[in-house]
Amino acid sequence: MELPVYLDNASTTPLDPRVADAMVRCLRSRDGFGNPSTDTHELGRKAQAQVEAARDQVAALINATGGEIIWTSGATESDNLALIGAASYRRVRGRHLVTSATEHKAVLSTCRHLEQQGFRVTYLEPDRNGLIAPKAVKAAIASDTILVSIMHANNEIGVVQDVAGIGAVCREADVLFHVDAAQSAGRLPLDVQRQCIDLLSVTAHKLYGPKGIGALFLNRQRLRRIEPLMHGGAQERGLRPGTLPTHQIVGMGEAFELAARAMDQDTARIASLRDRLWDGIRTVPGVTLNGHPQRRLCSILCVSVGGVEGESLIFGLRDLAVTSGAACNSATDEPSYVLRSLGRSDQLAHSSIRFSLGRFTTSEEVDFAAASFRQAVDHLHGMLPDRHAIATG
Amino acid sequence: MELPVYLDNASTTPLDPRVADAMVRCLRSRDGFGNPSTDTHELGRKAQAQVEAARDQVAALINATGGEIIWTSGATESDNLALIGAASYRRVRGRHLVTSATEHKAVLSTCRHLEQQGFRVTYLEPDRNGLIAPKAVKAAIASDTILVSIMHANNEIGVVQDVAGIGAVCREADVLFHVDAAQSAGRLPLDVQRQCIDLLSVTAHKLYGPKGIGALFLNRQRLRRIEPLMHGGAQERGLRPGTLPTHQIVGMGEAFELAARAMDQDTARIASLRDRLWDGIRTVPGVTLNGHPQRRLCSILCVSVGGVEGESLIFGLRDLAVTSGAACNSATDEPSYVLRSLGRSDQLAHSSIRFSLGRFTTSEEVDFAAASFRQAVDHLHGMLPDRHAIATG
Amino acid sequence: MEYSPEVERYFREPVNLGSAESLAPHQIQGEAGSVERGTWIIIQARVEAGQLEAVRFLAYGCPHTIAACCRTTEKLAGAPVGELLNFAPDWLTDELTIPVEKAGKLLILQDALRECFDGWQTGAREHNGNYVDR
Amino acid sequence: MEYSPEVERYFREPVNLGSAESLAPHQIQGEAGSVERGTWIIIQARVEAGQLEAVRFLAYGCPHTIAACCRTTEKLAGAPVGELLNFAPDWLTDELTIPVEKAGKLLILQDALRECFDGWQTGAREHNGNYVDR
Ligand SMILES: Cc1ncc(COP(=O)(O)O)c(C=O)c1O
Ligand SMILES: Cc1ncc(COP(=O)(O)O)c(C=O)c1O
Repeated sequence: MELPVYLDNASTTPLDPRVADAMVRCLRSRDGFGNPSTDTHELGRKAQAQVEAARDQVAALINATGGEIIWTSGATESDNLALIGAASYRRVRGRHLVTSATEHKAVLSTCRHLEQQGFRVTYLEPDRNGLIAPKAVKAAIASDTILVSIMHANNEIGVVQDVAGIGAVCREADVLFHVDAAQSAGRLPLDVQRQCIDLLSVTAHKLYGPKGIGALFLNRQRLRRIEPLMHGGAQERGLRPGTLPTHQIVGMGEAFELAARAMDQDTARIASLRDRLWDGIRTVPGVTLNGHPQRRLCSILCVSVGGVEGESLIFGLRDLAVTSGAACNSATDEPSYVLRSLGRSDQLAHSSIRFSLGRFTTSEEVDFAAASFRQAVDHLHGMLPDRHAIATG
Repeated sequence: MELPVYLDNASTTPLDPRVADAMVRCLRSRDGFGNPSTDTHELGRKAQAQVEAARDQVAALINATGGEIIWTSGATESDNLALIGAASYRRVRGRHLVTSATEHKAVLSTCRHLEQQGFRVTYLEPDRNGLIAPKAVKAAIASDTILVSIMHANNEIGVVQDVAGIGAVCREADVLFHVDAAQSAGRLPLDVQRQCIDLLSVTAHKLYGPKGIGALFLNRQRLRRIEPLMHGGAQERGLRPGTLPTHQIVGMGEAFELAARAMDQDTARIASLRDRLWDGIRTVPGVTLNGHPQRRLCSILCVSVGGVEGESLIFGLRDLAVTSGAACNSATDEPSYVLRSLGRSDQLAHSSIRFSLGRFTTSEEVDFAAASFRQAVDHLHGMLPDRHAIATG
Repeated sequence: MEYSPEVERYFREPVNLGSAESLAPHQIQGEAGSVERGTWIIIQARVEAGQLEAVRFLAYGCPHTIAACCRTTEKLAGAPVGELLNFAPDWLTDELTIPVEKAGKLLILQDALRECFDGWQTGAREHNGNYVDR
Repeated sequence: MEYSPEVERYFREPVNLGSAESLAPHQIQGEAGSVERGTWIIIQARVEAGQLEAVRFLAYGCPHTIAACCRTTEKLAGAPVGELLNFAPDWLTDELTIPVEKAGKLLILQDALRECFDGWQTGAREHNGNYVDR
């Protein structure tokens, strides 16, 4: 077991060696380096063929077609392109958007930007388990609503939204529906048809693929086009200019195909490790689980601890690579807005630890993590001026 | 010698094997996969250290500091971020931009977009050799001009602009100066200080690095900030959100460092191959050189051929991987706007061939290319209804 | 752009390539298009007893145009001169796999063939029976 | 966040860790901060003959705060009780390499030390000489 134990898969995953192999093949071979947008020579066409094959691999995981996939640099860009692109394109129809207060910053900050551009945004507050009810979405839709953006699985607490339910509400109201599936793709079944999704953001590096490549699914039947974020060459049908990074795309395709094949097995194994971890720490004084106890991703376990200062907690967990509420917005030292919107106190938001497990996590690592956690919390509780603070924290 | 002979380095370059090695090391090692924006655990910090080292490598090539480098997904994004970001940020000061008619589409299309946003853009026409005189820039600068964007070396014809001269004009007028150096970085000396450059766009895949990673240099002394194109996490000081792709950045850093070391030797060798190629084809009936005969990049040789249809010419050159005017905008079948703005006829623009040489081009390949070219042109001239068309074409 | 093996073969080894003098005397000629239009075709034929004895072409054009000229001149050889008017772009499109965006170029070929026929008719009128026997 | 080896050592093995009862009797105590404020410190001391015979702390706080409590209590042990007022954040900042953004937390420690001294003074007045001999 190598230290630190990596339990930060929700931040980014290790590259699957099979993905690395596919990328390295592409990086090292003469057939890989041509410009995939060049169709006047063989080397361009060979690269293009790889790009198109990967498009189908990504599309397959979400029940879309290759022609509906736009390559981007990651989920941040996909989120921006979806929201700014669709809102700008549809602005004549209306200027209202609906989202939730627990979205990723790539959605929230983009919404703030759109507000400055004259759009109105409703930020739905989740219940204390982190859930947004489809009927809350329905109630928020106004006559000038053009887009709803709700994430599938939350990156901090792993809570899974009722995407199909919300999709049905949006479709009925004829409002576009964007889903940030950066965390859920490959971990939960996704079906853009059945779930009535019009735009969907994914990224490779959360699914054992490379960083710096993502995709936006665009339902061509429902939305002819969107405004591009960037301007330049004619790549991606004019929606996303710039030379396509073949090796990155090949890596993402491979990662998504592997995920499709392994999903059932992977998620069962990872969920059982997550439960084992929870069993190992749930009795620690002051520990509470964040987010809905059942409707959650297999891979994320987010807890808060009463009577423990966040920075000291994460420092005490130096042998674990985890994310903490204390470090979430380390620049501002502001505790997680996600936990705050579940009604957690600042202290509990600050002392939260997100364990996120992955394909390469072992039970030995999980046991080590539980022991480290117990020890770190005990150590800090031992210094506490008043033990009552553990419960009231 | 493998066919097709690759003479399309201005479109994209093969990956240098040393760059591939650096990337593969990063892709396969445990020290490479952490999220470089995570500083709460060692694996994040190790990735971060690699990112910062690469920042310095890129900065060194242009005489900047690491803190002035913003990672992007390529030169297209850099160009967009520079123009939209600076123009939006400075819009209170003025709404006029100056650029040239022979810029890359990433600049031109972005300027068109800015025009729709209420900016005014002057598109300077080059002389018939493709040059923009600094005094033409000076004359175009108005009291409300906020930004001048002129590329360093043109991607089609290789003409090199007097960047220092234009920089001096801009600095004197207190106007921001953006340079698209996608083609020139590593092929021509660049010094953002001496050349008075405020913003500079580069990309790795034109310099034997990976596709999908680029950078924008932002002169922090002259411009405190710019508006971001995308919204999300706090990466890149809030100017460019999204998880940083460590392996890509490592590849770009390595490519730029190698280029810095090899520049003099590489450019001399490549220039002599280019001259050898020109000597091999200049006597072919109807051949003319596009762009200034001296002020040109070592690596690009762009010619037009009278009395030859462009698509047939490129088809006749199937054993060469080159770019042709006929394929430039293959979607629209419109001949190159760059050659058109040098005053070339549609026919000559359409029958242009860009040979672009690189670090891995051999003299054997160059000789083969010259022979192929001669043969292809002869073949087509032999079918021509009237030989006079060769000269008048 | 995709090119079928037939197009590639004709491009590489064009058949019935002519020259301004190749078929004289007894030659008729039709010309259409121009360099500016991107396609420029000359069709030449020698007519004997109302038959196209030999058909040649010269062309400035894309590979599909060149292949179309080859195949058309092949097919016309030995046919009655009236066949110059029966040019069927669809047949060529199928036979050579020519993409739809090239349809305009085939129309130029059609014009050249028609002009060729017109030239024959004019010639036939002028010289009365010199080339014709219908 | 960067932590110096000193901070790391004190965090791992805190010295002078106290408890509500540890120094009774002859105990003075100062408290400052709160969980809500992110830092909460209790300083306890036993004073004999005007000397700080033993100094202990309890803390809810970041690693720098914990290390600062350790180092400060170490330094105060054996010192005249008046030293409680001579707390010098700069010295700690240097000695432990505490980043500037943590300055606010050191002020809470300073407050706790000051309250401790005040407690002694009050106690000294009330009990007149029970703990003091100045
Ligand atoms: C839910 C969610 N959306 C968007 C992103 C942004 O992804 P990327 O880093 O690929 O831009 C992340 C991860 O950082 C995420 O968890
Ligand atoms: C001059 C110039 N600018 C910008 C670009 C765009 O670069 P990228 O493909 O990295 O976005 C290119 C190349 O395509 C170029 O040659």
